[in-house]
Amino acid sequence: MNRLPVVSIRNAVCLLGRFPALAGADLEVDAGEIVWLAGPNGAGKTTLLRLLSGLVPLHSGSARVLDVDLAHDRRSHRRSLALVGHETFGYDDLTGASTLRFAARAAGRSAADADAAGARFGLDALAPIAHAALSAGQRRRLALAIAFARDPRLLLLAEPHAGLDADGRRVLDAALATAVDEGRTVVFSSHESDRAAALGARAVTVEGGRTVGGIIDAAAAARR
Amino acid sequence: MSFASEAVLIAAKDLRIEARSRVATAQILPFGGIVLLLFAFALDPRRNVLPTVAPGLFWIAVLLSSLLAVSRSFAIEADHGARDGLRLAGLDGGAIFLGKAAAVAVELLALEVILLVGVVGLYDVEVHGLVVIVPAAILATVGLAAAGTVYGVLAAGLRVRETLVPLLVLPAVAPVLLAATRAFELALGEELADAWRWTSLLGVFAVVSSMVGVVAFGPLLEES
Amino acid sequence: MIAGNWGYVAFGYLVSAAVLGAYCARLAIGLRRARATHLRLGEDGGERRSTAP
Amino acid sequence: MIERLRSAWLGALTSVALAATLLFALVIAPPDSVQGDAARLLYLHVPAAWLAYLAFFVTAVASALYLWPRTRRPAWDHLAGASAEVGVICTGLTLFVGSVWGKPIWGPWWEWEARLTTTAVLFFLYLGYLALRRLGGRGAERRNAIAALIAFVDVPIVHFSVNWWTTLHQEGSVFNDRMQVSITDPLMSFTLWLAVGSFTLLYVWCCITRMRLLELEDGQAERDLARAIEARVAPTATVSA
Repeated sequence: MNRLPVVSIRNAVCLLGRFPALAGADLEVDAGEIVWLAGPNGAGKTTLLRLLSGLVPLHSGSARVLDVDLAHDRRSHRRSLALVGHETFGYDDLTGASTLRFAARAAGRSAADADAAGARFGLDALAPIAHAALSAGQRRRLALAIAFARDPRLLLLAEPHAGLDADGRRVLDAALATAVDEGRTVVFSSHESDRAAALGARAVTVEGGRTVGGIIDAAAAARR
Repeated sequence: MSFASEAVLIAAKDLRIEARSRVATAQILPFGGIVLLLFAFALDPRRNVLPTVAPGLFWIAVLLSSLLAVSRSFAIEADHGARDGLRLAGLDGGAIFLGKAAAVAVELLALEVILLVGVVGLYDVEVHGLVVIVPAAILATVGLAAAGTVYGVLAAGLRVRETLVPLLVLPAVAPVLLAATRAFELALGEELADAWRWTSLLGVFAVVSSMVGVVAFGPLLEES
Repeated sequence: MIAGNWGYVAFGYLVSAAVLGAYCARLAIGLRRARATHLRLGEDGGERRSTAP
Repeated sequence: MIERLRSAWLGALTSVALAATLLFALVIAPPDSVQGDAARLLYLHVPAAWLAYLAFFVTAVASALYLWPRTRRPAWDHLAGASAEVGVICTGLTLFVGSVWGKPIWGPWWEWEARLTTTAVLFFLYLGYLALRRLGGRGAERRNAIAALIAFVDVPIVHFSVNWWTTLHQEGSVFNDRMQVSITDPLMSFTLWLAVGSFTLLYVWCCITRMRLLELEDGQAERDLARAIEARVAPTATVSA
C-alpha cells in the first residue's frame, strides 16, 4: 500500500512570541484520511493547525505539507487548503454573501461555488445581512461555507462544532463525511470525542506541545 | 486568476466596504475640509497670503487625509482575523498591494477633487494649467497611496500603529509634498515647463514606491 | 575676520562632546552590566546557544 | 576574552585619536581667512555628516544581508540596529552643528540649504526606523530589514528633490554653499582628515559595543527560550494516555 503523505511533520517547534507552543510535535497524515486532534486547552492543537496552513513559522524541525517544505516556503501550498479557525476572516461591512463570494473568487473558484457552499450550510437567509449583524453560530456556518467554497485538498478545522446548534452539527458532520468520500484530507481539533469517533477519525493526542500517535507505523497502517 | 484580476478583486472588496461603511466620504473628506479651514484661520486671510500658499496647504491637507485613508484600509483587515484570511487566500502579495493601494488612491482622488473646489472657494484661487495639475495630482496620489500602503502593512500587526505610521510615512512622502506643491504653484503661475519637471519627479516617486510595494508587501504581510 | 565667534565654536563642541560622551558611557555601562548577568547566568544556567533559524 | 581585549584596545585608540583631533581642531589648525574661528566647527560638521550617510549605508547593506536567506544571521540584524542608532545621533549632531555654524555666518539658526534640509528629512526617516525596531515582536527582524531598505531607497529621492527645491528656489541667489570652506592650508586639511578618521573609529567602536549588547540581550532571550522548550518537553515524557 503506497502511502502518499499529505502532511509529514517531524519534531516541529513553533513559537508564539517567546512561548514554544509546539515543542517537538510529529504528525503524518495520508491523502483521504481524517485525523482528530484531541487534548486539553493550550496543548498546541490550534498552533499545529496554523503550522499546517503556513500561518506560523517553523522554529526548528521539519514540516512538509501538500509537497511543500514549510521551512522554505509557507505560502504556495495555501491555495489548495482551507482553515476554519476561531475567527471567520469576514469583513464587518460586507454581507454574508459578498464575504463568501470574495473568499471563493480569491481561491480561484466561481461565485456559483460560493452560493452552493452557502446553501449547503443554510446561509441563504443570511446572504443580505452584514457580517457585523451575524450571531456567533451564523458566523461559524459562514466560516465553514468559506472553507468548503475553496474546494480544498486539505481541510483544517479548529473546534468546528463549537457554537453550532444541533442542525448545524448534523450539516457539518455530513459535510466532513462527504469531504472524506471525495478524497479530501481532513484534520480537525475538537473536544467532542463522540462526534469524532462517529466520523471514524484517527485520534492523535496533543499535549504540552507534543503529539502522541501522530505517526502511524507501517504495520498498524497495513492492518487497518 | 491572473495578477490583474486578483488586484481588481482586492480593490473592489475595499471599495465595496467603503461604499457600505462610508468612512472615507463621511469622515476623511470632512477632515480634509476642516484642515483647509484651520489653515485659513491660522494664516489670517485678510492679508491675502492664502492664494500664494494655497498649493502647499492643499497638499498638506491631502497628505494628512492619506494617513487616515491608509489606517482605515488596514483597520478593516484587523477584525475577525481578516488578515489571516488574506494570507490564506493564496493571492499574490503584489496583487493585494496594488488592489489596496488602488482603492486608497481612488478615495484620495475623489477627496482631492472636492478639496480643490474648496481651495478655489475658500482661498480665492483661479485655477490655470489644468493640463499639468491633473497628471501631477494623479501621480502624487499614486505615490502617497503606494508609500502609505507599504508602511500600513508593515505596521499592521503592531500595537502602536496609529502613532507609528505617520512617523514612518511623512518623511518618506516629503518629496511628494515638495514636488506636488511646486508643480501646482508653477502650473497656477502658467510656468508649465518647470511644472512638468516636478511632475516627472512625482512620476519617478510613484513608480519607485509602487515597485517597492509589489516586492515588499507579500513578505511584510507574512510578518505582520 | 569675524572675530569673537569662539562662543559658537565652544557651544558646538561642548554639546557634541556631551551627546557623544553620554551615548558612549551608556553603551559601556550597559555592556559591563550585561556581561555580569551573562556570566552569572552562564555559571548555573550553563552556556547553551540554541540553533537560531 | 580576546573579544573584550579587542574592544578595549579599539576604545583606547579611539579616545587618543579624538583627543588629537580636538587639539588640532581647536588649537593647532589656523582660523579660516574668511570665517575666522567659526570654521573650526567644520571639523565636527563634516565627519558627522559623513558618518550619518556611512551609517545608513551600512544599515541598508546589513539589512539586505539579513534578508538574503543564505547570509541570514542575527549579527546582521544587530549591526543594522547599532549602525542606525549611531547614524541618527550623527545626523542630529550634523543638524545641530550646522545651525550653530550657520548662525555667525548667515544670521538665522536654520538655513534651507540643500544638504542640511536633506539631512533633516533623513533624521526623521531613521527616527521612524528606530521607533519601529524598538517594538520588536515576532518576525521583527525581517520587518525591520525591509523597512531599512525602503528608507534607503528613499534617500536618493529625498536628496534629488531637495536639491531641485533649493537650487530652483533661489536661482542665482547669494546663498551659494558658503559653508563649503575652501581648504587650502595643509594643516587644516590634515585636521579634517584626522577628524574624519577618529569619528569613523568612534563609529566602529560604538557599533561593536552596541552589537555586543544586542547579542547579549538576544542571547539571554535565546537561553530562556531553550529552557522553556526543555521545560515543555520534559514533563510530557509521562503524558497521560
